[in-house]
Amino acid sequence: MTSAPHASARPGAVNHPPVRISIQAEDFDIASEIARLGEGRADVGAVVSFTGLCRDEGGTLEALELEHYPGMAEGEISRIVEDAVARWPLSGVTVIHRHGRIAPGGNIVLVVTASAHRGAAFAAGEFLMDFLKTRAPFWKKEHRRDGTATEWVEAASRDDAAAERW
Amino acid sequence: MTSAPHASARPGAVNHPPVRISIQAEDFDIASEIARLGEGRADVGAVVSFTGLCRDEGGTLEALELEHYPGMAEGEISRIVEDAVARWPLSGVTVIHRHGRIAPGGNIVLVVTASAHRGAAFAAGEFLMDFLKTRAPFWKKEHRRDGTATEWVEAASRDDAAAERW
Amino acid sequence: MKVLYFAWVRERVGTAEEDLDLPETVSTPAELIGWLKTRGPEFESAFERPEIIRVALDQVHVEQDAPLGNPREIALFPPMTGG
Amino acid sequence: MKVLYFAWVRERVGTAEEDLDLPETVSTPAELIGWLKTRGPEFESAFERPEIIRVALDQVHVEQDAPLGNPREIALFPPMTGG
Repeated sequence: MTSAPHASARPGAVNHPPVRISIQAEDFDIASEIARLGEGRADVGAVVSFTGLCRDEGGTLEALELEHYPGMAEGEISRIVEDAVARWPLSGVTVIHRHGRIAPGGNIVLVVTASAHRGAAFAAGEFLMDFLKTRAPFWKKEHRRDGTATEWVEAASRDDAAAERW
Repeated sequence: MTSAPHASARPGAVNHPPVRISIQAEDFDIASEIARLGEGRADVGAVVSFTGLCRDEGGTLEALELEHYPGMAEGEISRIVEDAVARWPLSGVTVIHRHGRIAPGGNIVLVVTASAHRGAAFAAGEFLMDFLKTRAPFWKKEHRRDGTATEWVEAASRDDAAAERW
Repeated sequence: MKVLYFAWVRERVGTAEEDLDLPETVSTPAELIGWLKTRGPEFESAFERPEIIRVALDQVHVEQDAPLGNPREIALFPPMTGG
Repeated sequence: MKVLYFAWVRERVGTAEEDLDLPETVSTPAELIGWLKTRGPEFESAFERPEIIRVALDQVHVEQDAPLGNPREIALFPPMTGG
């Protein structure tokens, strides 16, 4: 299941950077997502990408299963992106979050931020990730290789602390 | 001209992450550089990439010309990477810096950092960029579209300030 | 009112979604959780630590003591672990 | 000793590299810059603001008051603008 990507610019907003948000089961292509933000825009000086991957937890993990709240996931990520756009001079933002079953080494989430200046691109990327972790309605369940009972991942207090920095 | 890439792991160092440093005239492929750090390593949870692009400076720039100090460029970047490896638990670092003539919109520099944790990958990426700016022996010269005299880019005091944060 | 459950809250409750007529006395998410717990052992289990439950009204996060109002849907779920 | 110049220092000096016999009195990079300035107007121009010149001995950054020692090469250049 793929949500329709949001429109690439907010209608009526002057100088609002293009924003692309997608919640999808399929994998994403990091290169084309980075290229999209640079494309035809020679005023972009810095592009930062963050890719979150499924770790194998010391070889014990068979797969992660990501549940999400359709509709709210897109809405909440949009709100987080708008906060970032209000705080930093960005020339583009892309957020892609996968759901469903993901094997170790597979992509989970991609955040790409573009700006004329590197400080803004780095800060906005880290801000987006901190708030995706604590506010976007996704839940991870671990399937173990040894077939023991699956377990829901517990929220990390360090993630709350990371979000509280901003 | 392409410098030979450094060896991908430091001989004799236990648990030293793979490091790839390249000073080259040719363009680089961001996707394959990111994939290289994730490849066959399911313990990597976070990959951050920074791409520095040539801005067009409001349409006035014909091209940038990057001069560098061969030998020292590789050496100094290696030292900066070692500082980052000592400070953060990284599972891989790649730094590619181009020299020669680069048109607006073209890639100049790529830094990719991988870690089990996103905070380390973000911090190390920003640290590497801050020190590349102030310590790697590269100099940019601007060629203007209107054919007026070329000018060397002046070092920005905000870059020194950024490096002094660490 | 449409009530949605996610992740282990959904698993313990045994359903993803139900339509409920709430008693007049329920005016906040906290009160809703308290009332749900009286509906059987599966709800008792899902909400055994009510303070950690997150709430969204019409797909927007709210605190448990926010006025419930008259939303189209209310969702109850564990702390999020995406990203 | 091999002396290298880069960027606008190179352009003003008019050469990228030269082999020089330094006088005994030159024992730091700052003294080297001072001595180079006596070698003609192109050096006078390249080093008109000596305090901003960066120095590397055998490809490692050093301060201008560091001991010169006996390096294979010494490089003089403007503040860096890469990245």
